[in-house]
Amino acid sequence: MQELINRAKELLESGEVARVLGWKAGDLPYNPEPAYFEKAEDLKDFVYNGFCGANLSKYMIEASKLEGKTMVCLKPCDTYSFNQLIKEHRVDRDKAYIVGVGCKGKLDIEKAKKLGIKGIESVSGAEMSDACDTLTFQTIYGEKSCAYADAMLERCHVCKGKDHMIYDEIIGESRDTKDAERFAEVEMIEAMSPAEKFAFFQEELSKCIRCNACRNVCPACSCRKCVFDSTKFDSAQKANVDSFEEKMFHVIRAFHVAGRCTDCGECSRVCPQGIRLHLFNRKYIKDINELYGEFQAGADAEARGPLTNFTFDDCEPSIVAERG
Amino acid sequence: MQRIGVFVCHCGSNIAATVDVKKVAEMALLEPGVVHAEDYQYMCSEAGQAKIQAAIKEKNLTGIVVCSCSPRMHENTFRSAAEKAGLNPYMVEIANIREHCSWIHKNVEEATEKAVILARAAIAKVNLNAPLKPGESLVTKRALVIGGGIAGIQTALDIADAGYEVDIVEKTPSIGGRMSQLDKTFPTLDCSACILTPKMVEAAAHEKITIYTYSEVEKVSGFVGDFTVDIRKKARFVDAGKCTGCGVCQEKCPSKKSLSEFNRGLNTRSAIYTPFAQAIPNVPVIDTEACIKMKTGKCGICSKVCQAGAIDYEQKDEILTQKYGAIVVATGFDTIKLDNYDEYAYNQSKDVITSLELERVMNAAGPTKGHLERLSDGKHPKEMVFIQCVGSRCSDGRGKSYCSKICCMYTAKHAMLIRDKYPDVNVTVFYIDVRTPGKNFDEFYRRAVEDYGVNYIKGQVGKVIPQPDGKLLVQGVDLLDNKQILKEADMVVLATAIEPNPDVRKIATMLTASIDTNNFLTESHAKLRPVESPTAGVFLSGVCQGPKDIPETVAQAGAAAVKAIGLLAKDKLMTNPCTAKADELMCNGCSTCANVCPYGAITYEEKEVNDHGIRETRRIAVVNSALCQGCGACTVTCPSGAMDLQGFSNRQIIAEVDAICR
Amino acid sequence: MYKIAKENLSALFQMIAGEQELYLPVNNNGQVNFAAWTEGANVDLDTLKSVKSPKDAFFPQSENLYTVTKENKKIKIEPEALKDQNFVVFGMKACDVKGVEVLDKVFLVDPVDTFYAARRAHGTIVALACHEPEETCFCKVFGVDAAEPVADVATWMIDGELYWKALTEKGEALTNAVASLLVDADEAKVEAEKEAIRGIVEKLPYSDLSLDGWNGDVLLDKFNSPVWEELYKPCLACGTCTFVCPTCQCYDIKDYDTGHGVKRYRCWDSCMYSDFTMMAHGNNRTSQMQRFRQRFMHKLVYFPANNDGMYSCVGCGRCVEKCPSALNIVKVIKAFENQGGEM
Amino acid sequence: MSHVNKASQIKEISGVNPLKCMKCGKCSASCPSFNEMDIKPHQFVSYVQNGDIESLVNSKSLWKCLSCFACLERCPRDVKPAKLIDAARQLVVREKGATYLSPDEVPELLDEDLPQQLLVSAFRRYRR
Amino acid sequence: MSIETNEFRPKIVAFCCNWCSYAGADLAGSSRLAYPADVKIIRVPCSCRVNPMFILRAFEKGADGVILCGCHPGDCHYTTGNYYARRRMTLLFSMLDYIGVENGRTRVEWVSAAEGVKFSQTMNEFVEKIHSLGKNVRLGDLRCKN
Repeated sequence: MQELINRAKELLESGEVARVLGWKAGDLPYNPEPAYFEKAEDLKDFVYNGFCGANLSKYMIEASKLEGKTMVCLKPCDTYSFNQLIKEHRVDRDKAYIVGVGCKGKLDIEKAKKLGIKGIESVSGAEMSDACDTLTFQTIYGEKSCAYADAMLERCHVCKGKDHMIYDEIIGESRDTKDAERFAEVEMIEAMSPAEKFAFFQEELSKCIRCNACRNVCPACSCRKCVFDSTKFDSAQKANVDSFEEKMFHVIRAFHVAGRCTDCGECSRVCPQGIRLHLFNRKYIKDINELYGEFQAGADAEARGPLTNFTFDDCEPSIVAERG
Repeated sequence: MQRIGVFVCHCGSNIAATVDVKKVAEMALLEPGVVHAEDYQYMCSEAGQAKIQAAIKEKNLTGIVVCSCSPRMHENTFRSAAEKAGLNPYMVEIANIREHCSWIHKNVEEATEKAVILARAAIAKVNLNAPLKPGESLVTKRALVIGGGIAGIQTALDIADAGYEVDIVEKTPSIGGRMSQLDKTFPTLDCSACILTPKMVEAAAHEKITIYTYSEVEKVSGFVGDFTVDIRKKARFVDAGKCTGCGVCQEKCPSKKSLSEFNRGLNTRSAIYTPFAQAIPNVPVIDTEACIKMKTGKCGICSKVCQAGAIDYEQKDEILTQKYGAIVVATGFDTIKLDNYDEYAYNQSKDVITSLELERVMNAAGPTKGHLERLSDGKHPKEMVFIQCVGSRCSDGRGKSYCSKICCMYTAKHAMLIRDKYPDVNVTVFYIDVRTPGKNFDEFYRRAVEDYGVNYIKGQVGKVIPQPDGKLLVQGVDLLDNKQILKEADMVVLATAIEPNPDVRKIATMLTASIDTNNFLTESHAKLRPVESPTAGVFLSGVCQGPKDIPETVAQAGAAAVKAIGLLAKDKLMTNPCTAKADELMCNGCSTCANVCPYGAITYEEKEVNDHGIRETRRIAVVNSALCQGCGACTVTCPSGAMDLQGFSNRQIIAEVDAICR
Repeated sequence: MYKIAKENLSALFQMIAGEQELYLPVNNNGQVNFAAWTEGANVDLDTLKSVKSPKDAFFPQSENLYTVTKENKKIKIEPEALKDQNFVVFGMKACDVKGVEVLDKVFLVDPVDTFYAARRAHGTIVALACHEPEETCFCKVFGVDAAEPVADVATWMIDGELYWKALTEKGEALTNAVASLLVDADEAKVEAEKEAIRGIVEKLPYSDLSLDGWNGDVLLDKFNSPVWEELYKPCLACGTCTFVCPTCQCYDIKDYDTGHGVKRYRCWDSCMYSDFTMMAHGNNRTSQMQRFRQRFMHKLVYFPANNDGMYSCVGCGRCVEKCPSALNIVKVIKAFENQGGEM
Repeated sequence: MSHVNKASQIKEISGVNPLKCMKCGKCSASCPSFNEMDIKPHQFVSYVQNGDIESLVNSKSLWKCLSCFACLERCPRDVKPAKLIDAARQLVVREKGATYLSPDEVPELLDEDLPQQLLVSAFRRYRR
Repeated sequence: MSIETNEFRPKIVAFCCNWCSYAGADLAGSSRLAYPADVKIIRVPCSCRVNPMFILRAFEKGADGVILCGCHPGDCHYTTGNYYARRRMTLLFSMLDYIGVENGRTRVEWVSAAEGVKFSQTMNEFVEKIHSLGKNVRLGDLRCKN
């Protein structure tokens, strides 16, 4: 982390960048927030640890409009999003100085809390310099600990890899965290009967409160005006109703980001109701891989997306019924 | 709020017999925005239109719905009627209660209920219609003819004679096409070259016609009145400006083993060649695959012998970009490959030939200098068998399902010519049907039978078996005598099915012109618009549209020319106003829409916007409404719905959906 | 003071639900939210905070107001029926109860919101003291005593027994209705529990949060502060904080066309949304900073100014837990604390 | 009545639509047993079309067809007369009570004149 | 033959492209090739104009089946529209299947202007399929159901 701060200082002081986009220590040990640092002395609050899960690439949409370059800290998975945003002309590559930061897996405090850890006063074991094997919590109810991996975000268990797809320089080490199959959950659902599938998603989606956190955090959902907020489509809908509306919202959202979603996992990270929203996106990724060839959105900034492309001998929609 | 009038047509009894039209009008009147509803015998009649116009004026209607036949039939009728009454023509919607309702349902109650719903959907849509104004685009006064056969030449001559510039693009080194390969033509038996060559010369000499031979259309963009076409002029390696056409190079060329395309591979030609003596232009090309100089770097004899210094081994392909107002496709045909017809032994015996090969054999400039002889041993044949319908009328997947149309007549011609020139040769024709509709056609066929003693046998040939002695054993059937026939023949001629030039698929794709399952270009209407492609500004000439003989081809070529002239005579065209349009406050500038636009109609601009007080410069999609054809691919790819299609907007379609599902 | 053994609670719920609707914390797919009790529901009284506050019970996220139907060309309006059945909300925490008090200030003053008023009139609140408050709690700052909720009935969960004390007439009525399941209890254990809870509250990291500087005539100072420009930046403009908040009361009114009538409904709105208070001419607040500022100015300045100093934050800490960008009202209060001198 | 039924049975068994025939005669032209037959291959089609199954069933042709399938291969209209003959044979077999021969019974029934190919084809066609 | 009121009358929306399938439907009409009146056609310029939202909207508002008809691949009037539609619909249908919607409720069929018979057959088959699936309960909005 110190190396990162030193480099940020250097860049700010040399005037090479006008600001640094990173994370600022929070008021609790586990809630750092995305923040801009414009002065070297502000960097005293800069943190980068296991709790810095936020994908900062979407913030670069706004930062691209500002005067001067922004040094942005991107984790390996964030760089996919950044590439995708370049492709869609939403960020300006020339306005970004990308520091690829190492990643040893990011944490989900809710998971720790689900393990019965509450009243947290401090946490150790989540710094980048740590081995990141065990987390130790000092709580008002005594010292608790858990394995680092047990508190890791779902997305880190199925990590796409720790290589940065785009960067100006890389600072910090990474550690492989993949220990599960990316499509295992999707396959499990695919194997269900229609009634089971329906019940599964009905239960999952009935929790939705339509807060739009998933949409607003999503780097692919970068529309100025979402179709669900727009009067232009007669589709605006604010109410959370447990019948069709939510399916419409989540199905269409998944469809709109199909072929563009990098599977960064932010939607699932931020959902206040813990809905496994990645199940939608990953279904599309799996379908696209199977039907139209392997495709990883954001692996580069040029490749044509699968939904703006076709081949003459693509499968027919009836394949859905045929493959059961 | 709109003031909508609903007009329900009886279409005589076509609609009224199954749909309670009064009820439809009555129910329509209850829909939001509807202030007037009436029904009438024939809405499309003068009187019906007058009723619509009167209602528009009296009730100040802002939109109308006509419940009638398909909009493909009378949408334009009702639009112009509305326009004459002062209503924007795009405020008219049609509810199709005939083709989609009265004609397919028997139960009156059911059909009426459906008609009411269809009317309701149209009313819901028209409530959201906005007046649209067609744009204008200028017409480039130049036509492109693709293909330099008789169809292309005739079309070009007719257009040029009307005073417009025409370019002919021909793939091979010379214009002339299939007709130049023919020996004589039916039903008059005049020499093909004698009637074609003057046309070729006329085209070449015409001041309004430019001919690009050995050239291909590479890329087409734009739209009716304003196409932009890239033409690839393949390198000839001979400077056409310098070449005198003396022919010495061809004589001296040491590489003479290439099969002659013009003679259907029956003999050979030199590496530097003109396809035939009367070629236009009379400028040879070098076949790079055969040229020793090209392959090894050594030789260069042609260059040495050319007194004009016209040989240029360094010549490169050139791309020429030209604008056109109209494009005529005249890509012609070829005979099908016979690989699927082993039973006729075409690939086994040199003496089984196609009719087109026979044309070359019979031609004085052909491989046998016009002598009828077996290609295997040069012997004069005594028995000749003609087999009809080889690959035509086949629905088994091996050949073509259609009748190739010309075979009956040319076979009669061949039979007659052979009997005339070589009375010692017996000619037998195995046929399924003899089809001779056409002026003097049946008489021609009867002459072959009656005057020339050609032996016509009703029945097909099952098998041709080459014999060790070089003869061909033909096993056929005489259905009238109910006898199987075994006949020894010296030559067998196959009336091979014709198919559209295989390149036409590529060209059709470039032109966005549709093509049928047999690769024939589709006409806009089988009866009423037979020479126009559904793609505006693209016309069809000759066999690319369907099998034809020469007189028919020439007639269609003229018709296509007239259609093209009609287009070129206009200075401006009205463009379809149902085009895509981006809402600049919602557009993300993400370029996704441009990726799917088949017309390149979407570009991006950095534009200053005022988004509810926020002023900023944004990258925004801009649709060129002259290029946009209104398919709507972009509207679906746009996640925010910033891109919408006028006339078929998101809200309009959703309103229809809602109205139907209500 | 009564008590009931934890294992008898399901009998208690069954008995209450036999008479009236019962809402209580239910674990559905790992998330605890207030929901109607049903046989076999996975009731969870151990989780401190439900994801959404229980304000839904009185102010549902969306509710129909009236239905418009068309008869030929005439329009018929049918108002939605008001709540006329009694119901019980069980297990609300002290902060959530205080949240209802905040909502009362909005909906029960003239003009009275009849939908809300009907629900309040028919609802009985059974509150549960917080056995183990967590680090995100700061109810104390807003004068809420986690140890002693002020509701129709207050309850404490101590060593496998639920202690029960009716505080109002409604509470008494409910107590009488379920008396057969309750046994008498002495208050000593409850007092000890209260002390223990208060002891924990003192130790919580936010316990020293101060609202100094938010009292008095600070409106313009706060409104014009440059602090907002920095504070709002991580905000994603989602509605999480407002939708989990027990006091956020803004709603939007919309129409839904069912195909056979238009339902006019209201649903929670969020000041974080770009179309918040959208009017025909456009929007008053054009930037996210302004919308962000609105939320906290409303909670900490505008609301108290109109309601005798009552803040419309109850310190439940849900926003602290749920904000995707780790923003929250505590950070806002602290930011002004730090910047106090520079203003 | 019964002949109509038989015709439709033959159509059903063979999967052949005789209306597709354009009477080109290529089947008869291809048939190696043409001269042995009283009803010629192209005539099978019209017999079925006209419903005259009785004549077909009683014809010599029925047992002269080698099932070489040349007509089936070469028919340009996918009518496949061999399938009609096949179907007619099945009809006869079925009427006889659908008793299939076991392979062991075949040798004693063999007829000197029976073309070898017919046997091979029949085995190919009727094995179970 | 009166319509029984308690009989299941499915609501079926058919989106037809203007150039091929709508004309195919016209041909079915002029050839008097019947199919059930439950099918209502919406004309769109091209199959690629059909937004998945239209299809979900139809289901939301009570449709029991939605079918999309366009030109055969390779024959699109706009050259490529149906290729995009094909991918979009494949993915949409796959998602609907994934969330437990019976996959016979949606269908894509390529119908040319000459295929009146196919249009009619397709609609007959589709209506039959919807009959076998019964009423759409999984995708409709509860508010639309009284």
